Amino acid sequence: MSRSGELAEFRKEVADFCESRLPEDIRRKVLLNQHLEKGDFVRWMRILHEKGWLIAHWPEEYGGKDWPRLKRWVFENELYRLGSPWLAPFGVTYVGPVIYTFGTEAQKKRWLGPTARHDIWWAQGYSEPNAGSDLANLQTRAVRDGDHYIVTGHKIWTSMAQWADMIFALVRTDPDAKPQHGISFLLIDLKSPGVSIRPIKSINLVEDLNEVFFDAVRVPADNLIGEEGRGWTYAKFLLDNERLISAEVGKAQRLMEQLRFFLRETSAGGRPLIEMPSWRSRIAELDLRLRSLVSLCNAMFAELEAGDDPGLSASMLKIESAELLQAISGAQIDALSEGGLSYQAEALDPDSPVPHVAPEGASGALGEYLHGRVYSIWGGSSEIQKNIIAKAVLGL
Amino acid sequence: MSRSGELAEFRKEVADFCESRLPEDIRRKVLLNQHLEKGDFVRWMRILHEKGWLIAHWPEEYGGKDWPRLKRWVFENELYRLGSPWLAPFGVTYVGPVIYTFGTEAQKKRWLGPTARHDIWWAQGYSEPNAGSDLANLQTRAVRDGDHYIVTGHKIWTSMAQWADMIFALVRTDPDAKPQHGISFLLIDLKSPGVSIRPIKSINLVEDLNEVFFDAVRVPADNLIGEEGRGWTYAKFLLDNERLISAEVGKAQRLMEQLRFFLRETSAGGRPLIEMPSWRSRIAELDLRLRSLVSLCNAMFAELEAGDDPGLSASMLKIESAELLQAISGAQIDALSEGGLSYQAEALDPDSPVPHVAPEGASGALGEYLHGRVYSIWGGSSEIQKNIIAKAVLGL
Amino acid sequence: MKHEANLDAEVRRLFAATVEKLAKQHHSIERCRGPRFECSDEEWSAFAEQGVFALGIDPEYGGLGGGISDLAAVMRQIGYNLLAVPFFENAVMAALLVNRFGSADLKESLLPQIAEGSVRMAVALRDPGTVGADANHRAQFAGDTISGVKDQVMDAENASKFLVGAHDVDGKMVLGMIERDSPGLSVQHYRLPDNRIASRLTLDSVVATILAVPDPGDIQAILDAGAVCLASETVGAMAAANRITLDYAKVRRQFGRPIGDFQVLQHRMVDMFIAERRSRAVVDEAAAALDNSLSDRTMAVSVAKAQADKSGRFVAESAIQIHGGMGLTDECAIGHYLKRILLNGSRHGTAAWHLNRLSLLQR
Amino acid sequence: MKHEANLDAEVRRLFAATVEKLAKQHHSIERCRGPRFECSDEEWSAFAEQGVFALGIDPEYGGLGGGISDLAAVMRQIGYNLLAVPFFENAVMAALLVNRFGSADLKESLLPQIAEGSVRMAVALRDPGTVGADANHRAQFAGDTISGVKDQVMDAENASKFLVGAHDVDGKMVLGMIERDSPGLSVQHYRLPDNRIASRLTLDSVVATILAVPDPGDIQAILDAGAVCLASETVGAMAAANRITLDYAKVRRQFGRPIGDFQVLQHRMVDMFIAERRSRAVVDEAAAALDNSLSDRTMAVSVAKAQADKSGRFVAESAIQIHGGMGLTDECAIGHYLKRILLNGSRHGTAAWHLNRLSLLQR
Repeated sequence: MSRSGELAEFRKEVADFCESRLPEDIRRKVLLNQHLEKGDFVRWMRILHEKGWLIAHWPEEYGGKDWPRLKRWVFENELYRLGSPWLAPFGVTYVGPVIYTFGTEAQKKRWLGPTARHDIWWAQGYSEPNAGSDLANLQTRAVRDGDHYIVTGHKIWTSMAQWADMIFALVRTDPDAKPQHGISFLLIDLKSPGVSIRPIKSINLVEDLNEVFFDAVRVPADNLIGEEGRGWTYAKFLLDNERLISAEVGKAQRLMEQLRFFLRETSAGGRPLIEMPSWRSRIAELDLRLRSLVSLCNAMFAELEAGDDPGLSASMLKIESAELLQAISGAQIDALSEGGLSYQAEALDPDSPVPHVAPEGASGALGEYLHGRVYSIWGGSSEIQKNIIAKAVLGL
Repeated sequence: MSRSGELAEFRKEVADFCESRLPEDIRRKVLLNQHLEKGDFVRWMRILHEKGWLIAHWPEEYGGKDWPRLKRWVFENELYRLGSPWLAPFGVTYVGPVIYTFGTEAQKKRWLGPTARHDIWWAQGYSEPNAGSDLANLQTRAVRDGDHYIVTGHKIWTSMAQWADMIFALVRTDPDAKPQHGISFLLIDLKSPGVSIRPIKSINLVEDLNEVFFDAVRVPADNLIGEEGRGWTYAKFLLDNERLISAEVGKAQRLMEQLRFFLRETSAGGRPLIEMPSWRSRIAELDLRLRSLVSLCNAMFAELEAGDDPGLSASMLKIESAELLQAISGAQIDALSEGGLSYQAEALDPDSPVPHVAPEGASGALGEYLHGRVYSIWGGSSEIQKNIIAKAVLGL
Repeated sequence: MKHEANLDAEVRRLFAATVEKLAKQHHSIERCRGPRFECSDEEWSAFAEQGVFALGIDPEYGGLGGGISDLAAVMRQIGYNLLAVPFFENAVMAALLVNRFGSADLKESLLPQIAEGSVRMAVALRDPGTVGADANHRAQFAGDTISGVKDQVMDAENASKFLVGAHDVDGKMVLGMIERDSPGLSVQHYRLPDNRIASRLTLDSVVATILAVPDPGDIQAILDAGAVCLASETVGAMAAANRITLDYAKVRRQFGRPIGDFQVLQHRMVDMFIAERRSRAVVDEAAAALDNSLSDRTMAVSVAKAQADKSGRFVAESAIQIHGGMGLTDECAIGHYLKRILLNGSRHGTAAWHLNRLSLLQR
Repeated sequence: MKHEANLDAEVRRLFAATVEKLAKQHHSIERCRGPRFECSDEEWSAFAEQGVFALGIDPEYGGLGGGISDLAAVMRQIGYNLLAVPFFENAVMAALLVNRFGSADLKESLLPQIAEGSVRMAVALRDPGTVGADANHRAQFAGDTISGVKDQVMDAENASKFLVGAHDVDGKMVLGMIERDSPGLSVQHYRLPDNRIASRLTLDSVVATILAVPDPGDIQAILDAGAVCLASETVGAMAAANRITLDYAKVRRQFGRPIGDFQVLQHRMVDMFIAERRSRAVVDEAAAALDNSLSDRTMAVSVAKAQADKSGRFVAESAIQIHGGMGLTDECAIGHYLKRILLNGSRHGTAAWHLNRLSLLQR
């Protein structure tokens, strides 16, 4: 069978599984852009793990199936298209591969199992108040003290830290080295004394981002991954993975379907918006961009399998996917505005609820639009990605 | 009468004059985007001069009517909307004001009359091969020799130099001064020995741009405007005027009308394009931009009358107007492409002409589109204009 | 409009300074953050005492005089400072409607109260599921009563009177004035995305004082004036977003220098600045066109609203991008400006609605 | 399509190298500058000798085999090097049409000639005033003759046979093959904006050999294959424009440094690079979809053509902007790339035509 045939068959298998096994309550929350609880994420990830898919992209020796990146990408995006929650990547896609690639045998033994089973919820401790896209400026210090490090500092924008058990953090172990050297990669138990977590209220009113403070936290030196001072290398390895999975075309497809639904359900002058000329051509433009992005992803992942440096493809896909996701959710807001933006209405008197005039799912659309501003910011803003490409691909 | 009422009445007066006095052969060439001869320009400008309008923006003492910038702008743009040729600005808008502002009495006496009557066709000698937007890098030298300067150097992108009698040029008189100092403003007779002009064939196949070479050309020192070394100041004064008149909304209005005409005359699947949904919304978007630009121009020119620095308004209007003109002529190409781009067809056998299938005027549209790439380049590219605004307005 | 330039230049200057000062005093991002972002009694009184609600009302009714341009100037301050004061509901919409459609008696009794701020009114013109830009009201007027549903009524919690759009049995448009405590009126309050409170009115044979509307076009003209005022508020919000972003870009450092040093961000900020100037120009021109009853005023209104809504969105989204992670927090002002811009965009006709009207007017 | 992957990988690699070398040899901006930019006999022979015209033709007819993907790869080289060789008319369109609709006899006699380059054909499918993307031909077939007008026929000056699209009296589509010197045929040549020569054919009862077209959808499929090949040519032109621009940005200095140092130009070039990659991806995928007869191939074709045309325009216009004044001269290569991209955009369906088809297929 041809490769695209195989992938089509696999896609179908994923869809069938999703159809039969994704819990309906979870799927509904996702499709309506509602807020998910920790339990929702974990429940679904454990179902996927049972099926052997959650860490199928890991090497066989660590319990995976050696899936190539393309297959993992197809897998995730097929799920997202159909209403699966985001597969929290912190453990299975970020730190897991760092551990099996750079960790000691003892570290692999200790961490990989619980990470694969999602018994540990990991958080990612990279950004700091003065080191966002510019990680070289990290200030969090880790000072060796016998067989421990004493960690002091302040991380910010830490996603889901409120649910996390462990954090993998970049810390400065050598203040005298050049900025990008002297950084190490450390696993820290968030229940350690001296750790405190403060939630940040987001523009969409959820509190999934956090500040994490370390006040002389003692961390066993065994929790250092790889060599001291090489944290930058491991972080870059991980960031490439982060940017690659950020090409969320599955989600874009889902939002596009939802946009069409909103346009069918919203009328102006007695006619559904989807029949309006301006909307028809806007939809066609968005559809063109979406289909082009899918093709670009297919091409990029094929090149990666041929051994290309993932960093550049990752930057390109991250830029493009952020722009598209924002364009689609911006179009949703425009569609719903025709109904008055009252869809986000929150009744003040629970005994007298406001009958919604907007289509189902509309109440989550604004949240998704506002949250979606983050796509072009996190993991290195689109501007940073373009700097990377200019330097590495164009030689400028 | 309110000011906008006065302007509306003036606009009508201009339109009536244009209707009755603009020679039909010239109007037709303009409306069809055909190439104009020197005689076409001069004939029309002399008619306008007779009417007292060509230099009405000059002070009364030099034969003008002291028109404020806004009125001059309304005047030109009303003309352009109705098919007037470009009013070659080199004499009446560029060098004329420099002469009456910075020149000696003798210079005013000598040059202003023939410039006003358009007896002299002026060219502008600013750009050089290595000094385009970056005039500080000028290499053309003028060395004082008794009561003459000896000029040696090479100017490029000199519009209509093939028709010009005189050139006003920036030349370096002091090679040791800082780059922006040491530059002077000199009037040079193009019939002087040592001057040679080489036309540059443009992307649209016309030869209106030129290189001008100066090989030890002797120029009377009386032709120096103002002080030696202050040419930069005079040039900036002039560039502000150049950028201001580049807000060619009249032309944009004319091209927009022509676009509507093409859309009515071109069919796809048996229906005029103008009825197609995608075209209707594209036209509305362009129309919005055009009307907004007109309002922005009105506001900017009003601020100028209140004494604001023209440089910044000029930069803003130049950026916006370039973008809009290019968007409209790009839309024309899209409209005509539906008819096959055969509109530019040039019959090889004059005895067997190709019957045109495209609407009238289509044959000039590609030329205008190609030529129109220049709007965002000449007189300082859009990028340079944004640098200027970032620095001067935003303080960055 | 009856309001052309009947405000003395010096009065105008002084008044603008007063409004600017007041607006600045009541600006508070903390209050924007909720849970209920409303205009308090003190705030209302402060504006009333300075005569702000008297703007636009004829001196013969105790007003200050002034036109749409003057009202739009106040709206700009409201947008710049993100206030909740219901100036739009009272000084703009209620005053214009009563002045245009009220009987001589009603004008004489009500306009002075609006002018001095002794009555607080709300306006219920919008039917559920519409963009609030046209005059096709579905509520029914029969006998002396109105029945129907009206949506997204602002400041309804505090208002004592409502102006409601309806049609009589002959399909003729009317305006009904109803009292807050009338039998048959039920009001459901809800929180908008920007924490302001809006309400849905359900009217079941509510007794109303009727203001006759001879021609639906007259209502349309006032909806248009409202559209320009909202666009002006958006221009104010844009100006604030630009100022805040520029200030941030000058102090926030990355890679060892202020982010404002990076050419790409500089050019983006220039685009934002031009977007603001462009919107200001079209809004000012539309207000002047209304004040001077120019023949192309409808087109000018649609240009203004479409341009301001689109530019506002571009400016606010760009401002967040330049702020980075910080821009995505509830603590940061930018998000609140974005939300106000979005809501203004959904009132009195969206950009799409106005673009469509523009293309119909063109034909 | 009958062409799926019947080309050995090693042959493909060698062939690509040959084509690349040939294309490079014949690249000349001087020739693009006119006055008549045509494929000379020597150029034709050079390509024929290397077997380039045999690509895509079944080995049983003397061809090399290969599919649309292989043809598209050659088109890419043609676009990159701006060649005038009528590969598209012969190896793509004529070969596909004859192979699909020709009788066994015709295939046996004609395909080997096309493969070895001993016949030079032109294709006349386009009616005046159409976008050349659909199969509704207005020329009429009656008796053994065709009457009508065909426009923008490329390389008609040099071709000895034409394939003409027409309908018979029952409204059934046919293809007619006519000879260059047939009575009743008049040909008017004209220069296109890029200095290539196209022609209008006027047929007055011209005797034709008829190739039956059982279903108009079959013609559409071949027009689609042509669209993908033209899109591929545009991708090649984009790649060249990007390379030339990047080289220029590294050497051209302003304000004391290479213009490629300016972040705004860097980001613009990144956008251009991504536009190229994106277009390459959709074109390759569309070619593969045709070769593998995938069910969504029509959609893939429209995505490819629309995306390549739009991106091509963006890339070429940006390339001129970065070149500054130099980019506006006839001497500079960029303008010639822009013109080729524009012309490709107007053939076999414009971006607008394909976007519209996309939205109809969606329903």
